[in-house]
Amino acid sequence: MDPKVKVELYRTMVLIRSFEETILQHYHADKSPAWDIGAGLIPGEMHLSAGQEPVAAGICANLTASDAITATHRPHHLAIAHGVRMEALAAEIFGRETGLGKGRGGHMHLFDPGTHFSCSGIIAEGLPPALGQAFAFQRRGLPNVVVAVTGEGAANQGAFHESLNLAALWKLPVVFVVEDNDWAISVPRTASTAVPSNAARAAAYGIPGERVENNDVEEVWRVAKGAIKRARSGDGPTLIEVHTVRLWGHFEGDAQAYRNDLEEAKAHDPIEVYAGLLAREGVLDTKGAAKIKEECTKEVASAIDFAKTSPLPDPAGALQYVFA
Amino acid sequence: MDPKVKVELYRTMVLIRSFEETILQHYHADKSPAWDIGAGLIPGEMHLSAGQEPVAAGICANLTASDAITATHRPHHLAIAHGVRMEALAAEIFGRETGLGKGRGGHMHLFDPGTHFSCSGIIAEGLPPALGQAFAFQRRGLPNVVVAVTGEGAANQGAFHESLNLAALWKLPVVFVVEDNDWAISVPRTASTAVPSNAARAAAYGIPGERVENNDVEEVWRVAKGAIKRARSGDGPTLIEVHTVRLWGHFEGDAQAYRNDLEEAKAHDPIEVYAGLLAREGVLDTKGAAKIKEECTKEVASAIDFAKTSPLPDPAGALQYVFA
Amino acid sequence: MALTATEAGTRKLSTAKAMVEGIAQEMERDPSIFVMGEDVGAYGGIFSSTTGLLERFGKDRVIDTPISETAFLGLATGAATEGMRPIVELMFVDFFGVAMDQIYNHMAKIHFESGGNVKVPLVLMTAVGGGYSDGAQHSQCLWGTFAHLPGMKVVVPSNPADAKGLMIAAIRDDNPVIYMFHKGVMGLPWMAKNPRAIGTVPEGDYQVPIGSASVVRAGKDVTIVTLSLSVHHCLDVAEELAQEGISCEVIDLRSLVPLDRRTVLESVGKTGRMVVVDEDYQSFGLSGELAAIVAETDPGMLRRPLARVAVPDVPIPYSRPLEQAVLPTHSRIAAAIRKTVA
Amino acid sequence: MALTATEAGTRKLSTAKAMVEGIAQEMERDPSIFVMGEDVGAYGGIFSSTTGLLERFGKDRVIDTPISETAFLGLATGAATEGMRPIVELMFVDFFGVAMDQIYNHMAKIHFESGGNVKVPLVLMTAVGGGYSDGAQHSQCLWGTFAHLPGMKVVVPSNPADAKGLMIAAIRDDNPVIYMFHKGVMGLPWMAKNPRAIGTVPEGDYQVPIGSASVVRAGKDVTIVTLSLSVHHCLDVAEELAQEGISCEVIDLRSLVPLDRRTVLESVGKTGRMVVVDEDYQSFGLSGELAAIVAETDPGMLRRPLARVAVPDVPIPYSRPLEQAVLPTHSRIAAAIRKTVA
Ligand SMILES: Cc1ncc(C[n+]2csc(CCOP(=O)(O)OP(=O)(O)O)c2C)c(N)n1
Ligand SMILES: Cc1ncc(C[n+]2csc(CCOP(=O)(O)OP(=O)(O)O)c2C)c(N)n1
Ligand SMILES: [Mg+2]
Ligand SMILES: [Mg+2]
Repeated sequence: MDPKVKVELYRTMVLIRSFEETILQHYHADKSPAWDIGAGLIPGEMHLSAGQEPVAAGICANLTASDAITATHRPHHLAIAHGVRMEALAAEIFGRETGLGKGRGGHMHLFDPGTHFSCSGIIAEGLPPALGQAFAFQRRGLPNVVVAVTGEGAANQGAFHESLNLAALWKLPVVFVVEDNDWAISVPRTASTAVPSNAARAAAYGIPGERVENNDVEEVWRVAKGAIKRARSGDGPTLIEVHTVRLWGHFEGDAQAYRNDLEEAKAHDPIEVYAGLLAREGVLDTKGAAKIKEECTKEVASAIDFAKTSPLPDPAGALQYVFA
Repeated sequence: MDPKVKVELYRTMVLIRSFEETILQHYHADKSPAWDIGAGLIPGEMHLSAGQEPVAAGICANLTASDAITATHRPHHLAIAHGVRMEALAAEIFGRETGLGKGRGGHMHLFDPGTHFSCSGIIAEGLPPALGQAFAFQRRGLPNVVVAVTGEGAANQGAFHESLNLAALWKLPVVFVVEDNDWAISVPRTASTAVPSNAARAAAYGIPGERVENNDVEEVWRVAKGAIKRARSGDGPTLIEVHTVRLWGHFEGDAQAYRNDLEEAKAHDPIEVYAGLLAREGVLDTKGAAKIKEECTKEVASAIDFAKTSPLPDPAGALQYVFA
Repeated sequence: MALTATEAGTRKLSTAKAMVEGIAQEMERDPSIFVMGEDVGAYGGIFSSTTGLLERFGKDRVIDTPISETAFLGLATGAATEGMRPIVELMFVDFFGVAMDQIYNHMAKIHFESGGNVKVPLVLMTAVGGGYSDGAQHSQCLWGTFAHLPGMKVVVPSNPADAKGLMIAAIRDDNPVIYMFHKGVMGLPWMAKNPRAIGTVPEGDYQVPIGSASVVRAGKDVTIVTLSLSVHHCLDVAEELAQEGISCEVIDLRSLVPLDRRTVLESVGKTGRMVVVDEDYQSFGLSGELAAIVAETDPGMLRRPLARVAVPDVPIPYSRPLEQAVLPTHSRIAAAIRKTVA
Repeated sequence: MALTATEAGTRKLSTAKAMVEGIAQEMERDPSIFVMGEDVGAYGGIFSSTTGLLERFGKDRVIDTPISETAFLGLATGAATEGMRPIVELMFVDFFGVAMDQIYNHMAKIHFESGGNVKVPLVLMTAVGGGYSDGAQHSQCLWGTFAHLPGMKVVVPSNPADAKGLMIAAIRDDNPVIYMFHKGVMGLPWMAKNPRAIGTVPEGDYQVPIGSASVVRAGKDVTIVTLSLSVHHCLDVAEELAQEGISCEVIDLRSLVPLDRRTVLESVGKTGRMVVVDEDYQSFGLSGELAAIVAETDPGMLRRPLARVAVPDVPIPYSRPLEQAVLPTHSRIAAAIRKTVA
């Protein structure tokens, strides 16, 4: 594998983590002493993706801005890796008029036509619109593909089944990706899913299914590359499950009392693991890693700064955009 | 296989066909000259099951009235085979106060608490309530099972997936049966389903999947027997697909212009096929078969007579039964 | 292939054929339009809403789907966000519940959530209504449900000319539009036909503006506000009551979202009496909204109590005498009007 | 395990704890009751509607589900038809669309379709409401949607004592009951708390009858009809306006189906003025139904135009200034009342 790609994968993961750490900090900064979810510069639910960076980095390295990606309620890592403008992303999270949705959407409802990025707060229900993007690409003879991401909890929702069947039937250029972080809020995978691997579910649609173990960013990259190529060449969808990890709470404020795997999870921070590997391989030394971290921190800081200094929407416009 | 069982399977199929032929006749009798779906003694949509008798006969021979069965918009064969009182069934179809639902339900909404029979006009949406019946049986330590039936078209609805996963996960005593009659109204199976056999979808839930070919009533009986035993012993659900045939239109009035397999279908009338087999095997001769036919015709005639002579509901009671 | 049949200037079509004609003309004009749904291809739509389109436009543009409403309604949304203009059919509105999240949390909200950056131009057409003993899961109107939830326009034609004009308007609208056609106005050969289900339809390309009601009969004693199949019942009753000297003004709303408040208020301002005839469930629906519009404008406008002729909050029963008892039939409408003008 | 905490006679509980107490007391009494939903077990319900139940009743009766609302809501229906009494949670009402067919075509209709032969005794509890920037898919009330469709009772408590009494009544009811609790009245430690989210709750077993509204403040100038969290805003506003000499009567509906028409009509008959405060979407909803009830009884009852303070038919925006602009806030309510009594 090209060392440049490796470094890029690493950089993307670090950029995501920098962003999420900064959001985390701002999110909690002004909610105390009586912690109030609706208070502060960033109110509302906040689902951060720390630990799941390998999925975003590995997949999106194979995409261009003409390809589409659909994410879930936990969308930042995919948005960043896919190249959604970080200023507009941050501004949306801060509820500003300069945000992706002019503050109307919020962090679970990010739409960027420029990069065909979208997400939805409803479990598995982002998949059907993703089919439509793929349909449009297919009917127009475009070589673009759609990556449609859900969690392992979502793979038990009806929309998952309907979407896979339809995509397989019509050979739509879609790659389905299941982020298996072992948990759906407090419900462990074993209490939600009758099979140990969602890759097995590909058999129900006659498409290839693959499972990537160990949150391995390079393996994600490799498997995604194959699946995206397959989709691009008109051979239809693939189902990929990645065993990843949720390092933080389901949403911020989640005390995770139900969880006994936290210590272990922390020990498997994929960014540290990958940094170690790249160092051992001689691809990236500590200095190089530090430089990347610094660059990312800067990029994030400037995006957050943009967001914080952008105006809040004027309440007089509250009724706008219901209809085109 | 016990010849008595064979004769019983045959008798059940003949009884169903007699019933359906009689309904067919009454349904069309008073809709002309300007055919009007809302006119006549039996108004509304009418989905008859001619050709699919082997499914009903083969499964229900393994059930008792303490077991539950859930059918679709095409429910008569299963109701009859499961032992729903034919008078009350016919009366409901004729919209009478003596019907299963006092005329409120109609032919797609048949509920018989005595035999735990139910059905629904919404594709695949009869399955989730079936899970609940199974759940109640399981939690109460009863040995009863639920058979949940859908069409092959329905197997692409989200409810199908959710129900199989949940039943497999909780080892509910359910047997899922897909009646593959090749058509969902005018849409052939190949245009709806990404895999050639729904039995393959069992893999997505880690449960056994079996497909019965050739509309073979004895094979249905055998496979259902195994699956029901498995469910009764607490080993969880099985998915069975039966390749059957729809001899008549999707509903009455359907001209079936879209269909090119009608001649072939007619040549495979399962009742004639089975009569031939039983004759060759020496289990049932022409005279025996004729006697069965006669008995069935009588039973049906008396049920229809009951229905036709029962009172229509009093319009004054139209607002009853919204709430208990 | 005769999608249209011209008869010396005053060409008459059934509502179904008028809808199809509108769709076909638009498909000719705009290659980004496609039609999708269950049995819209070879079958031509269970209620003939797509008859002949497959033969004319081929299977790339007239597409049968699996019974996966969530998947294919969502697909329509996604295709629309990429610039296509889908016309997607939900066979009976009663099935909305298997796909309501796609309809209501996605189709209807994406434009808003994106701050206007993503448009969702599509038509969701669906059959509504009862009266032919199809039971509780196949006979509902449910327009009140859709009108309550913001983000989609809701149109409900009652006759062939409006059906075509509203279809063209819906297709050209940059928003998701629910187009609800009553089976009883389609002019189907296999269902009791309302005589007005066949009517004169202009050949060319024209729009009936979404959000504009139509005063289908002028009168001075009482305002009947209605829509869809009930328009015809109301016109029949109005004709009958004219003999008794009661002058009814009948308003066909044609759209629920946007709702043409002005036409309603002007009429009620004039007659001082309002009867709402609505085949949807009575409570928390259309009749309430109309009452509120009057009450928030000027409660004194109504000189007699409001009368509502709707389905009295009961699932639609199968058996004919029961179903007829709960539907807004001629006799219930007439009785309500007589009482209101008494 | 302290599900309840007694404090010298006037024991106070949060709404969440009162709900849980009602459920727990009923579960003790009736072994056929079980609780099911996403995160109702170890987590105790995302909005604390089931806290402590797993520890007390074990995992056979307090059951976490996969994210398969259609499957598990339908399961509840089927279990109820076999004589069990499920309490099933839909985490946010906003998710109704993934399972509306189970709710509305099955849960709500089976009793009717069976001619009364099959009962479906269950409680579907669900969190509603916004005000904390959760966006368009997690902030809705949608009670109008459920009240429009026949076959289910709809209860909407606003305070701890009612929450417990309505929960017990809902559990004992032989019909499916939707129990809609606003996140803002639960008394959650992590959300802005309304002071009345904690209140005195009787220890024992009592019911608040479903279908009976409560006059939570008597007054003579204007009738404020409201429910859920808005009750508290209205009481605050009423208190403030009392200083200006405006006497408000505040009605907490508590149930939408059945709707307590009598209490509303008596009050409006007395005050001649009605302001409806409703956190659901404005059109085709509660405010309309209330207007219709008045108009069909006696339109002359209203001496001033109806005022509606509801969400103005727009998806709930994320950003705080926008969300606050569309919710029925103190200032909007006060302005509407002032205008109505002016
Ligand atoms: C239809 C629906 N049901 C429930 C929820 C509430 N919910 C939000 S996230 C979540 C868990 C999702 O788990 P998973 O799919 O594994 O994704 P993860 O959060 O682990 O990334 C749930 C239940 C929802 N948003 N939509
Ligand atoms: C959710 C839903 N979508 C569509 C329909 C309309 N519909 C009724 S029967 C049917 C075809 C069913 O096909 P299949 O499941 O194969 O059963 P079959 O009719 O062949 O017995 C359709 C599309 C429905 N009843 N429910
Ligand atoms: Mg997960
Ligand atoms: Mg079929």
